[in-house]
This record gives sequence, C-alpha cells and structure tokens, in this order.
Amino acid sequence: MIEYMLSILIWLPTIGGLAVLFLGSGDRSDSSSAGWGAPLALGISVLTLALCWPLVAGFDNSIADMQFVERTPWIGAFNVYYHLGIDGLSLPLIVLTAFVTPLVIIAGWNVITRSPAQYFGAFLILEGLMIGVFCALDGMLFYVFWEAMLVPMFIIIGVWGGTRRVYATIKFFLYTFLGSVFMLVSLIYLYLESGSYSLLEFHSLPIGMTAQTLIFLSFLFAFAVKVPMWPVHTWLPDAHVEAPTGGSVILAAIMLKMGGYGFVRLSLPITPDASQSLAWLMITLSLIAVVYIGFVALVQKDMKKLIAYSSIAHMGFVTLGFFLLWPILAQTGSTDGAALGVGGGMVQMVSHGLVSGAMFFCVGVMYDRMHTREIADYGGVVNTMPHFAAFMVLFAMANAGLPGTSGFVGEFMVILSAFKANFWYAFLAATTLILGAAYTLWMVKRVVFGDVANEQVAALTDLNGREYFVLGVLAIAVLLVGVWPDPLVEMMAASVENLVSQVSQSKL
Amino acid sequence: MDFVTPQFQPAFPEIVLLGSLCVVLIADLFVDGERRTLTWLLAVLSLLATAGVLYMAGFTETTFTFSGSYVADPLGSVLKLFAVLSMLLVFVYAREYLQSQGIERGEFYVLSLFALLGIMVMVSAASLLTMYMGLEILSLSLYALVAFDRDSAVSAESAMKYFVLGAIASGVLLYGISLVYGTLGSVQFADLAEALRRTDGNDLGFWFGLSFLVAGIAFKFGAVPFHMWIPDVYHGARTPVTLLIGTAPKIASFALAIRVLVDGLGDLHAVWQDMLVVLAVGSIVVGNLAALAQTNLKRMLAYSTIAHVGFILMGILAGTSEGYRAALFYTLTYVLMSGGAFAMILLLAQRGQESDEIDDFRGLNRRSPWFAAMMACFMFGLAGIPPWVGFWGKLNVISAVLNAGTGPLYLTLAIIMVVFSVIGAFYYLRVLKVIYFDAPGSSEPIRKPVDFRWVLSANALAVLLLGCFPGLLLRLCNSVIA
Amino acid sequence: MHAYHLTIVLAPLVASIIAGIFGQQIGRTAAHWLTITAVGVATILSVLVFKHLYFDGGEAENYTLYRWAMIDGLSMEIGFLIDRLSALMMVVVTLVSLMVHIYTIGYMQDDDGYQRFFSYISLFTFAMLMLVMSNNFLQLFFGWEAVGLVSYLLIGFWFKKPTAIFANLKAFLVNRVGDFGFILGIAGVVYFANTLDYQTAFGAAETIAGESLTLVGDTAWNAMTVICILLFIGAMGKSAQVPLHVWLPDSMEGPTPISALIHAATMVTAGIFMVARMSPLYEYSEAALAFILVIGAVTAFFMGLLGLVQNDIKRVVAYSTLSQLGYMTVALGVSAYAAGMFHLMTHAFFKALLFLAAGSVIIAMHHEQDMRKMGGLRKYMPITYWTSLIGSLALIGFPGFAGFFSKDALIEAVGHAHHEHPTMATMIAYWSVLLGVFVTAVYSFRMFFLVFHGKERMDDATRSHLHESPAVVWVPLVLLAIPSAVIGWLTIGPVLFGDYFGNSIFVLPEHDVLAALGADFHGAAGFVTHALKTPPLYLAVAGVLTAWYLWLIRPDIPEKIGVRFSALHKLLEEKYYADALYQRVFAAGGRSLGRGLWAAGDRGLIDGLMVNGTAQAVGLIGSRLRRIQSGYLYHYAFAMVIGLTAMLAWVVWL
Amino acid sequence: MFQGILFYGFTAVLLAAALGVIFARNPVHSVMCLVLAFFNSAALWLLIEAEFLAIVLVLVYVGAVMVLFLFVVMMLDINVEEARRGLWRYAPFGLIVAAIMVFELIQIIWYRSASLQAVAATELPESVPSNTKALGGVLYTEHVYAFELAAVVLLLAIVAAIALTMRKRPNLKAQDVARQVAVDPKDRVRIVSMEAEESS
Amino acid sequence: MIIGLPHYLTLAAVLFAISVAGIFINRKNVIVLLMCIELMLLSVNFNFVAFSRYLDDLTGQVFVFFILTVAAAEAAIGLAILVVLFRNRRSINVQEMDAMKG
Repeated sequence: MIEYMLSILIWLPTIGGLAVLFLGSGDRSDSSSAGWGAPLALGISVLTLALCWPLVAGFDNSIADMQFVERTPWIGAFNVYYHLGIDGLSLPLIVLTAFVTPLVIIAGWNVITRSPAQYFGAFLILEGLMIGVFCALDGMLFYVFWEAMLVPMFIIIGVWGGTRRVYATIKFFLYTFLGSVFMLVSLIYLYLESGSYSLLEFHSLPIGMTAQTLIFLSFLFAFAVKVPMWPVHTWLPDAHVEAPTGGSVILAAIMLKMGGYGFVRLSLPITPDASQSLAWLMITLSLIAVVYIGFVALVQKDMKKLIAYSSIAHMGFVTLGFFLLWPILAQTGSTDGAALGVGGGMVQMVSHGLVSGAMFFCVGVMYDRMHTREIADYGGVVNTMPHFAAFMVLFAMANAGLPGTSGFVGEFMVILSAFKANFWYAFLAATTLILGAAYTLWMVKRVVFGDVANEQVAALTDLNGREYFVLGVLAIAVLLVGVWPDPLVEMMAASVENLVSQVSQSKL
Repeated sequence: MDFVTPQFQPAFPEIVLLGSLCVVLIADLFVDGERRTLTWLLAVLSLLATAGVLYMAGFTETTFTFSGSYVADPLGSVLKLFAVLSMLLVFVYAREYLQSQGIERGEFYVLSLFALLGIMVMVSAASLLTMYMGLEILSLSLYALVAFDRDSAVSAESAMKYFVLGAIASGVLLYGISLVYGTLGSVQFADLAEALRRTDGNDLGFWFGLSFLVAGIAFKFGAVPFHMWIPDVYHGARTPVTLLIGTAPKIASFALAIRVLVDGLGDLHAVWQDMLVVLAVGSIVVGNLAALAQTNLKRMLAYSTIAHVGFILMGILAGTSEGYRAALFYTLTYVLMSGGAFAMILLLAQRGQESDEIDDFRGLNRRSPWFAAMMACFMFGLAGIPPWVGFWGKLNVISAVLNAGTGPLYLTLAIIMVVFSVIGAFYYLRVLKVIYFDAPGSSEPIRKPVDFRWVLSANALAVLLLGCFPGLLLRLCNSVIA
Repeated sequence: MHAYHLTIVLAPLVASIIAGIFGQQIGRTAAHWLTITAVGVATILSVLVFKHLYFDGGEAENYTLYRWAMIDGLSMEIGFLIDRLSALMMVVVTLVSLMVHIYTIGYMQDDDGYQRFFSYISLFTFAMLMLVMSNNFLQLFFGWEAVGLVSYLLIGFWFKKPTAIFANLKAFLVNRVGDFGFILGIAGVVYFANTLDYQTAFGAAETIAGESLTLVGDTAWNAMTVICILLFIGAMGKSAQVPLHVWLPDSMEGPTPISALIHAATMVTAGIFMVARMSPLYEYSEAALAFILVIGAVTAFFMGLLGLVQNDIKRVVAYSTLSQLGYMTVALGVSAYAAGMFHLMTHAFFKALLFLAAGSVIIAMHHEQDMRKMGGLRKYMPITYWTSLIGSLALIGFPGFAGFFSKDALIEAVGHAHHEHPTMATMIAYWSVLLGVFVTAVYSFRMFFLVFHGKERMDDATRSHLHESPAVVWVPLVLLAIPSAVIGWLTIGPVLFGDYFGNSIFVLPEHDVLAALGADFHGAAGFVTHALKTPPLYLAVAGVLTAWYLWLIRPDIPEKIGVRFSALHKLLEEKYYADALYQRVFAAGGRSLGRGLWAAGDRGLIDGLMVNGTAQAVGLIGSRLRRIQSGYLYHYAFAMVIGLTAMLAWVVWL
Repeated sequence: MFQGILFYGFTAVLLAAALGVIFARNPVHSVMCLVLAFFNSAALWLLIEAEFLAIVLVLVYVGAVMVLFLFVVMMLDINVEEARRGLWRYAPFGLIVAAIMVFELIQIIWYRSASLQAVAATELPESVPSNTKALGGVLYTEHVYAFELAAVVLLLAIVAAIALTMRKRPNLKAQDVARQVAVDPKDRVRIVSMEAEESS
Repeated sequence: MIIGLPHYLTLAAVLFAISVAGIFINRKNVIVLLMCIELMLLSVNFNFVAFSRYLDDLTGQVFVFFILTVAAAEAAIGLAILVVLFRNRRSINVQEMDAMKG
C-alpha cells in the first residue's frame, strides 16, 4: 500500500473527480444545493489529505534520494516510464496541494450554483494532476501532467469566472501553453541525447554549453510563464481577476509553484552551466518582479489584481533564491549560503501558497456578498465584519512578510542569502518590506478600515461557519509555519543541500 | 510468352469488398421507400466482412502479386484496416443525418465503398499505374459524393471546384509519372528504386518528374499551395461527405506518399525533403492562421486539416523510419479525431438544418455535458494537449524531426511546429469557449440513435484512452514500418 | 529560572489570545482581569528575574528555546539571553505595561473595543518582551516587527477615524523603511559571521571589523560600519530618529494609553536598546557611532523645537519624546550606552507618566486635546496636576528628579567625548543637547502652564463637568510619579557608573567616557551638587522662566513672535516640511511611478504591444490569408500552378 | 525528312487547335478544335508507331467523349457572348506562366537531363509487327490488375453519373397506394381546442 | 531533319502549358475547363507514347490505354457534376462560383 502511495494520491482525486463529474451532475435544475457533487468531492479531497500523512510520516528527512519510488514502463516506444518519486523539494508542495484543495471545495460549497458537480470535479482532477507534476520523475510524465493541468483550469476560469473570463482564460491557456511547448522541444532533445525521459538521467547527462543555454532558455520560458516572472506575467492578473475564488486560490497557491518547482527539478540540475551563465538574467528579472511589480501592485484598483501582482512580486523571491548560488560562488568562492537561498525560495513557495490562497479567499468572501472587487466600492468592512477583518489583517500582514507568519520565513532566508551574493541584490529584494507592506496595507486600509462607506457595506454579514473554518485553518497554518518552520525546512533541507552541491558542479 | 495465373489471395480483401459492393449496388435497386436500412446494413456488413478478411489475413510479410503491381505488406494491412474502420464510423454517423435530411440514397453507401476500394488499391499499389488507378477510383467517387446532394447549389459548386482541381492534379501527377517512367524506364516502385540505385540520382530528369509527383501528392494531401480545394469542399459538401473526405482519404494520401516517395524514390530523399519542408511549413503556417479567422466549424476544421497535413509531411520529410512511423501514427490518430469532430456536427444537426457554424455549439455543455465533454476530447486531441492522443502524434513527429539530423533546419522546424501548435490551440479553444462558456441558443435536447451516441462516445474515449496509453498504437506503427 | 522566562513571555500572549478571540464570550471584566493578571504575573516574575540577576548575583543566561529552522549550516533558533540589560528592560516594559493596563480600565471604559484593546496591549507586551529577551537576531527582528504590528493595530484602534487609519499605515510603512535597513544589517551579520546568535556574532566582531564590502564603484566600506549603520537604520525607524521620525507625532491618533505604552515608554526605545545590545559591534565602527551621534543630535534639538508650536497636548508630548529619543541616541553615539539606557529607563517612567497625565486631562476634557481650549485645570484635577509637575520636572532634568540624572550624565558624557576627541560630530552633538535642554524646558512648561494655569479657556459645558479622573486612572499616575521622582537617585550609581550592565554592554576602553566620568562620581547627591556647576541646569531653569513669562505673563508675545518670524513659525508648524515632502515624493511619487509602470509597462508595452499585439497580428494575418481564398476556381488553379512552377524553377536553377 | 514535314505539319495544326480550344468564343468551336487536336494527335501517334492507341484515341475519344461534350454543351444552352467576354484580359498573365513552364521543361528536355538525353540517344528499336497484338499480350497478363481496376472505374463512372443526374420527378402525379393506405388521421386533421371567446 | 524524342516531349510540354494557361485564362465557362483537362491528359499521353517507343517498353502505351479509360470516366462524372451545377444555378460561369470563400 505505502509503496503505491504516490499513485494513490494522484489517481484518487483524478478518478474521484471524474466520478463527481458523472455522479454529481444529477440535479442541475436545483441550483440551491450542490447535489451530490460537493459532499463527494469534499470526502475525496479530505481523504487525499489524510493520505498525505503516511507520506509525511514515512518520509526520511535525512536523505536527499527519491523516496516512494514507483517505476513501471508506460510507453515502450519512447522509453517512457511511469516513474514517480518524491524528495524534499516535492513533498511540501504535495502536502500543500492536498491541504488547499479541501478548503477550496469548502469555500465553494454553497457559493457555486451553476453546475456545481463540474466545478468540484474539475478541482479534484486538477488536484490529482498537480500532485502528479510534483511526483513525476519522468520528463514525459511530467509534461503530460503539466499540460493536462491547464484543461480543468481553463474550464474553471471560463465557466465560473467573471465578466472578462473568456479573454482571461484563453490568455491564460495560450500563454502557459506557449511557454511549455518550448520545454517539450527541450525534453525531446534530452531524450534523443540520453535515450530516456528519466529526469534523474537528465540530471547526470553531460551537455554542451550551447545546448545547455538553449535548453535553459526553453525551460525558462515554460517556467517563467508559470511562476510568473516579469515580463511574461501579464496573464496572471487577468486570470486571477476573472477566476472564481477557488480558481484564484488554486492558481495562486499551487499552480504558480509549478514554475518554481520546475526550476529546481529541471532547469538547475539539467543545465547548471547555463544557469550559471544566465544567473544574472534570472536575478535581474526576479528583482524587477520584486520592485517593478511592487509599484504596479500599489496602484491597482481591483483587489484581486492587487493580490495577483503581489503574487508576482513574492514569486520573484522564489526565483531570486534559486539563482543566488552563482553570484555567491563568484563572491565568496564557496556555496555557503546558496542552500539558504534555494531553501528560502522553497519555503516562500509554500508560504505564498498559504498566504495568497488566504488572501484570495478573503476577497472571495467579500465578493460573494458584494459582487464587486473594486477597492473603491468598499470601506469600513471591519464595522460589519469584525471577525473577517481580523483574518484579513492577519493575512495581509503575512502577505507583507511579518515575522511570525509564514510570509516572513522565505523572504528572510532569501534576503540573507542575497546579501552573500551582492549587497544590492539584498537591497532591492528587501524593498519588498516597504512595498509589500505599502500595497497590502493600503488596500486593507481602504477596504477594511474607515467608517462604513456605503449601504452595501452596512448590510454585510460576518463570516459564516464555513468561511470561518476555511480562513481559520489557513490562519493556523500561516502562523504555524511562521512560528515554527523547522519541520518544513528540515523536510527539504537535505534535498536542497544536495541540489546545491549537484548544481555547483559543471556538466561541461 | 509465359503467363502464370497470378496469386489472388493477397488481394482477397479488395475482392471481397468489390464483390459485396456489387451486392449492395444490386440490392439497393430492390429497396423501396425513403429509408435504406437494408442497404446500410449490407454496406456495414461488407465493411465488416472486409475487415474480417483483412484481420484474418493477418499482418504477414511482404508479398507481391499481379506481376509486381500489387503488394500486400503489414503497413498496407494496418492502413486498410483503419480505412475500413473509419468508413464504418462514417456509415454509423451518416445514416441518421441522411435520413433526416431526406437524402439517404443507396448510392451514398455504394460510392463510399468505391472510395474505400480506391483507398485499398492505393495502399496496396506497387506500381505507379495501379497507384494511379486507385487514386482515380477514390477521386471519382469523392467527386460524385461531394455533389451527392443534387439539390444543393453549394455542394455542386464545391464538387465542380474539387473536380477541376483534382483533374489538374491528376494531370500533373501523370506528367510526373511519365517523366519518371521516361527517365527510369519503369513504373513499378521496386524497379524505380533499383534503377535509381544504379544511377547516382543526380539528374534533373528524375528531379523534374519528382517535382510533378510531389505536387500531385501535395494536392491529394491538401498541402499549401495545393490546398485551396480543401476549405471549399469541406464546407460545401454535406457533412457526412465531409466526414468521409476528412478521414479515410488521408490514409490513402499517406500511402501514396510513402509508396511513391519512400518505396519508389527513396534515394531522392534529399531532393524531396527540401520540397516537403516548404510544403509542410506552408501548410502549418497557412492552415493554422487561416483557421483562426473562421466562423464555420467545417471550414475551420478544413483549415486545421491543412495544418495537420503539415505535421504529417513533417514526419515524412524527416526521411527516417522513425519519421514515417510518426507520420503514420499521426495520420491514424488524426483520422480518429477529425472523424469524431465532424460527427459532432452531425450530432447537432436538426431536421432540415445544418449546425456547422461554431455558434451552433453555444452552451452545449448545458444541453448535454456528456457530449460537450466528448467534443472537448476531440478539440484537445486536435490541439495536441496531453493526455489526448493528438499530443503523442505531435510529440512523435517533433521527436522524429529533431532526430532526423543535426543543424538549425530541424530545430527551426521543431520550433515552427510547437509555436503554431499554440496558435492552433486558439481556435480549438474558441470552440470550447462556445461550448462551455456561452449560454445555449436552443434548449432542445439532443436526440440521436443509440448506435450513433455509443460509437461517438467510444470514438471520443478512444482519443482519450489512446492518449493515456499510446503504447499499443505506437508499437503497431513501429512494427509495420521497419 | 527558565520557567520564569517562559511564563513572562507567554502569560501576556495567552491572555491576549483569549481576550482577543473569546473577548465577546468572556466579557469586559474578565478580559481586563485576565490580561492584567497575566501582565502582573509577568511583572512580578520580571522583578524576580531582575532580583536574581542583580541582587542575588545570578549568572546571565543564554539558551535556546527551540530551533526555528536549520539549513545550510545556519541554525536559526529562538532563545533567551537574560542578562542585566534585558532584565532591566523586562522590568521597565512589564511595569509600564502593567500601569497602562490598569489605567486603560478607566480610559477605555466606554469603548466598544474594550476587550480588543486589552488583547492588543497584552500582545504588545509579549512582543516587546520577545524583543528584549532575545538572544539572536531572528527573534529580535520578530519582536521588532511584532511591536510594529501592534503599534499599527493600536494607532488604528479607532478605525473609523480617517486620521487614525492614515496614521497607522504611515507608522507601519515608516517603520518598515527602518526594518528594511535592519534586515539588511542582519543579513550582513549572517554574511560575515554566518550566525544569527548574538554571542557568536559578537565574538566575530573583530573579524568583521577587518572585512570590507564594496558597494559602489571600487570604494571599499568597512563591513562593520555598513552593518552597524544598516542596523541603526532599523533603530531610526523604531526610535523615530530623523528622518524617519514622521510617524511618531501622527501615532498620537491612537488611544492615550497606547501613546504612553508604546510611543513613549517602550517600543520607541527598542532602537536604543538594540544599539546598546549590539554595543560589541558598534564599538568597532567609529563611523557608525559618528553617524548615530549626528542623527541623535539633530533629532534631539530640532524635534524639540517643534514641540514649541504644537497645540495638541499629546503632540507636544510626542515631540518631546522624539527629542528625548534623540538624547538617548546621542548617548549611544559617544559609546555611553549605559547613559542611553539609563535615560531610557527614567524616560520610560516620566514619559509614561506625562502621557497618562495628558490622557487624564483628555478624559476630563471629554477628548478635547487642544491646549488652547484648556487652562486652569489645576484646581479641578489636583492629582493630575501634581503628577504632571513631577513628570515635567523630570523631563526637563530638574535636579533630583529622574530625568536630571540621566540627562545630565548624558550631557556630561557627550561633553567629555567632545573634550577628549573633538570632531564635527561631537561638536554638533554637544551643542544640540545643551540647547535642547533649554528648548525642552520651554515646551514642557509651556504645556504645563497652558493646561494647568492661566485662564480657563474651555467652554462652559466642559467646565461644568471637569473633575479629577477616577482611581484607575490616577493610581497609575501616582505609581509612575514615584519612580519618576526617585528612580534616578536610586539607580544612577549602579547603572551608570557601577557595573550594573557588566558584560552585557561592551565598550572599548578608549571609548569609555562613562568610566572617565565615573572617576568623578561620588554618589547621587554629589551628582546633584555637581550639576550646579554645569550649564544644563541653568538652561533648564531659563527655559522654565521663559515659558512662564511668555505663556503665563505675556501670552501676546508668542503670537507676535509667530507673526514676526512667520517663515520660521511656518517651518516649525509644517514640521520642517518633512511630512509634505514624504507625501509628495515617496507616497505620491510611488503611486505615480506604479501607475506609470502599470500603464506604460504592463498594459502598454507587455500586454498591449507584445501579448495582444501579437495576438492581433496573428489574427490580422489570418484574416488576410482568408482573403486569398477568394472562392474563384481560377485563383485556386493559379496557386497550384504557381506552386508547381516555383518547384520546377527551384529544381532547375538550384 | 518526310517524317519531319509530317511531324511539323501535324504539330502545327495540333497546337493551333489547342489554342483554339482555349481561345474560341463559342464552346462548340472549342469542342471542335479539341476534336481536331485529337485527330492530329492520332496522326502523330501513328508516326511513332502507336497504331492501336491512335485508333483508340479516335474511336473512343472523338467518337464517344467528345460527342458527350458536344451534347452537354448543346443541352446546357449557354449564352455564348456572355460566356467569353473578358477573355483577353487575363490571357497575358496565363501565357507568361505557361511560357515559363515551357521554358523550364525545354531546359531539361533538351539540355539539362543526362538520363533523358541517354534515352533520346538510343537507336530507335525495330518496330514490332503488330502493335495491337503486343499490347494485347501484356494487357491481359502483366497488367490484368490494372485492367480490372479500369473496369471498376467504368462501373464507378456509371454509378456516379446516374446517381448525379437521374432523378425522380418530384411533381410526378403517379399514385402511391401504399402511402395512401398508410395515412393516419392524426397526420391530416388537427383538433384544436379553443377557448370560447368572451364577448366584450 | 530527324524527329527524335525531344521533339515529342517538347510538343507535349507545350500542350501541357497551353492547357494550364487555358485553365486560368478562361473565367467564364466551366466546360472549357473540362476540355483543358482533356488537353492536359493528351499531353501526358504524348509523353508516354514517345517514351514507350524510345524505351521499347509497352508499359507506356498500356498506361496511355488506362489513362484514356479513366479520362472517359472522368469526363462522364465531370459532365454529370456540370449538369447538376447547371440545374441548381442555371449558370456554369466560373466567376459566379464563389458561394464559398474565405
């Protein structure tokens, strides 16, 4: 049983999602209830989360090797294997995925009135596919999960989204699709070179500099779009704004992490030398994301857009952390501190998953009541929704990277690491302390605080039990990671350090 | 002059088909009334019989007969089997539509069977002469089928266009054959290959003949700039006919290309590769871009066909057995997907009216989530999104092209392919957008015969399942092309 | 002892959480009893810890509580360093906090957010204790930011007031600017020492001082200077030093107990404490110390001047706080950390007293804060009057009161440093602190006279309700007045010239001005008599007299001066235009930069040109291509023939 | 020499007739030109000793196919003047492309193809006694498969032509007894229940 | 004046070109298009006949035989389509055949 744990985690939600699609769609005319779909979906997602426990319990933190490995031939003609396995880089993200999905389902419980079964089914399928991405050790398997993921998300944004949902979802789909097809070309090239699609073999495959550069750039395009990095980020605000709450949450919490995960799983180990020669580019783009996007976020009038932009800025830390190795190497002659950056990036991913997810939930709570996302339509929400306001402020603070919340941990580690690379990297990165606080809290000020702005705000009702539960669980998670990130960091430390030592060796 | 009675056994499938075709033809004379159930049944039975014979004959090793003008080989058997199967799909999908439109006549099935016969002849052709005869059988029946609805002006118009252009293409092809015959002294592929091997292949005479041949093949495929007939014919023909043209003849085109270019003129690979590069790139570019601007689904699928043909040609131009396999795989899966897509148009057709505008699919998800999902399977399949089977086709081709040689050419081709896949994804997504995101235009439930619905569902699920487990089909393709 | 430490920290936290989350359920009374009990326990235990360390000669303790994270060989831990420095701070923090808790019962009794308020101040106590008890930079930063958070929450406590929620955002952001430097400083420490632990980092101080860092061009900067200045930028934010001082006056939008607790007594002194704590680092950077000195001096003098023109009673106290923080900073700048800490301690008491007294006045005036509408309150509010007088005297450094000892010692130290190593910085500092004494005296007693003496300028309705505040308000005043009066007497010896701080503060021998002063120190009484020979006392007295003359005898003169020197007056009223500058340049500038980037970069260039532009271009090509498909048979045939001809041509001529 | 004169003569007429096909104003003239072209071709084929094909060309093509053309042209009764107007506008362009193509073909026929030149340079083999007999010999043996396929093509042509052109006249007034018997009253009479109209 | 293979081939080439030119010069009458196609096939036949003679190989002539057969069938179907077209539209003008485009 335990040896097939990863398969179970992937296929339980996927097949469960299909089942929800078919079983749950029974009564579409009754729009007030979610029919069978929601309870079934919730059950499956909770079960998935529960099944993460043996994974975490059985995971050996001290080694960097792949664990829970499954490997059976899938497509003999291409030497493609159904090859799964996790290490410290993937496990936290898997747990995060399993953790967020039930919350999304709960959050959509009575809110989604149109084809709820399809909605919940799509999320379950999405969950399975996302876990698949994090588990896949075969390049082709990885790619299949990677692409297939777009489909449910496309539907989710397009069907249950806002007014400009069609533009947003098609933009989202094509943007990410365009990014990833280049990765496909590289994967094929690597396959032709190595004779298999095994990522682990790719890791040890010697590749020339030109090829590495091209591969790196193609990976970069795929992952940069997903992360998203400046300047290929513009799909994200649109997608977020138009997506339903659950969609935004999953998008922000998990899907963006795919990009970051791609960097550590593919880009860095496969093309270390190209990563080295292009680290300046990555760092530049990351810092632009932090500073430029910070300013852009400041002036957004739409809450979701603002949070979306803040996501981009936060993800800038992730990519920054991943590529600090080489400047550190150049600066100090050793790799000390690089693992701090990579680890910081990883932690930042998990944290951002929680925090941005929570922020989107918060916006969703308000949107469900007011049906607007414009900051200007709000004001003084605290007067009518004090409990909600408390959560909102907490998550806003986490978003601003307050110590004691999860938002701080990754940023702190990355800034420490960045200083080792170059003072100015750290300097620019640390501006997020100011900018992040500015855009988040300014929004909070305009939305939450102040006197009651209008009658709609006056008519707001505070959180219901369902929302309370979702936000409460997230709040606990945010605080827990902030106060005691050690289990999380320890889970990934060995893998991160191994990655750094592996990457610092040239492949030429 | 010694004459040995040729072996008829390898050609048994064709003989069975021709025989049963005649039975259908005659039986139809005695069927009265509006409905042609008996004809349909007999036609389906003849397909099943042919398939049975094909299957029983097995995928043996290569046999020549009829003085070397007929070849039976594993590749041929697979192609024929798929052609028969796709024709079976056509019959299942077409019947209800033809009935409801009041144009169900026995000739439809007879002519379709003729077309199938032509395809099978082409697949088994071992000489340019038989290839030509097969091609004409196929083309002539298709011309007639396009004009099949005698009361439709657009059908007649598109048939006329198809006919004139097709005849020109045959003329061009024949001119090429004559040059090849004149310079190499034979029309049999084996002899051509032999003769080419004796020369260094570096002669303008061959190359000229080759150019004409490639033009003819390109027309048959519908590759740019020989593609102009495709949109109008697909659009103008009644949907079952479009369905037919869009599926099985692609197998014939593939056979034509493989037999002529590879079996016959394989040594001129370097020359035809360059030609195919232009054709393939042009097809991918023009097909995808022009499809973007379409509002009619049939027309859009027509342009998308052009783009897909580009991919098939890419596989062939790689010039390696890997490439041919990829092209084969692509062709077979494409037939499966486009057949389903056209069947979706049939699904929505109501009595007396076509539903071939993209807008007719509005809100399908709310009318029938199941069939919306099926359409999604076809669209994602055609767009090449994993895990649908179209992805593996594209992957296969790209892989073959990258592996065909080093140099920037192949990389450039690969990049063109992937970039235009993305552009292509847009118009498939637009269909899905209409299906999933728009409000339905009519709330009429979808009523179709149970066989139609089951076969269509099976077709769509095949697109998905073959995508999840492509190994079987890949292995098949690998086994028939050494 | 470890259990004590943990209880000290956690008791307020638990109380805060319960009061915050279950406030509605447990009710108002339970909420304040809970939090007061918790803080009271923390206070008692802090005193016990203090006693253990000082009177019982206990050893300083430095231990790890738990590992926060560990990666790349860098162990990040949460732990306590309890030595005499932190013990002193713990006592001050818990004591003031306890007073404020009690006082709040009265001050906030009509407020809806009663439980919330108690939750906040308990949370603050927790955060501040985490800060002072930390044994590492991580936890220090946690506390540092956490007090900022609570400050944010408390300034915006009355969230309906637009000014309040403006002020809290401003406070948080300005603090964040400081934290920006602070975290870079921490990163610098980690870079050079590869640790977050104080002791290890201090141990590496000499090594760090030998390193250099290239920031701009080829100029190598001393690593220690960079680190220290960066850390001090954090202190500038938290302790409201110029130019990051702008948030503190605005923070007076919060309820008065908060002003006392956070914005006078504790949080703002965190920067001072931090520098004292980091003395082993600062000692190795002359440049950083000089920087601190100048910043402190500028703050001390110029912020004091602003107190002269304010009419809001709390703002006067706030500017006085700024100025006093400047004094402390100056002390740090001359390596007289103990003097800074000493002033911090005395200031905590008398400034909390002043704030609470001001609050008492405000309660009495029904939340009227404008001094021009007060006057003659002495007879209505005797307790407040006398305690205010004690506070004011302490503030101006009247001999014998707490402030006298600390301030005088501080000035002495600066003077000594200037005497020993005269530099531009020390000169500026010396004159600033000297003149500052005069200014302090003037604004303090201006306020005192305006509020308690002179004509009763309030309206009749208010006057009719004037009475002394309730016991929960005046008891803390009295309790704070006692230390304000006497704490200097009691503690100057050990704290300043004894070895109270022991090795928790490190001073290089050549910097040790206090040791030099200590040589002349002969008990508190002697210090008082010594003061008679020094200018500060006379300056203070002169200041009081000036205030008396100008605002009690001839109230018309200040107005005339204001008219006469309108430019200067305007400058002071506008707070040197710092607020306006920041508003225009940073806030508005940031927003327009953001708008510009968004409009031009994101929407224009990336989305408009690159993304949608490409999409449109593709679409355009598509529709153009469509037109080629003309529908005419001859065009189709033509295309085929052209294609064929081209292929032939290619074969023939290539 | 004599052969040369014949060749050029027939060729000249053939080409002129071919041009006539495409430029004639009246479709009937075009058909006639085409017939002429076929006759000349047959003559040229005789020159090159393909007697059987020459005969077939005349018999099958001229005799059957061209008559069919003529028949259709007559039957459709096309407005001649209307149909041929504007012809010359596009002629130059078409001729230029044609000229380029001819130029390319001549390049290889005469100069650029070694293999073609090799074929052309071979001695003309002895003529076979009977071209027809020789053809017959291979047609039913070596090419029997193609021959059968040709039969299929013809069958197909019959089926297709009939399917396309033969039609039952829909307005034919013939009686269909079966349909009359099968009539259901439901299909003919609709009972409409109407609300009684209230008088106002 | 020896008449050789190139002469026949040239004749065929010119015929081919004339037929091609005819196809897009003629914009009015579909029936002429069909005749151009016949011309094109004739040119191909010339090629085959000539090659057959010079290669001394009967296959070429057999090929011509089949081409003639197919051409006849083709003409039949072409004319049938033409008739259908004419019935539906009362015109066989090529320029009016543009119901579908784009």
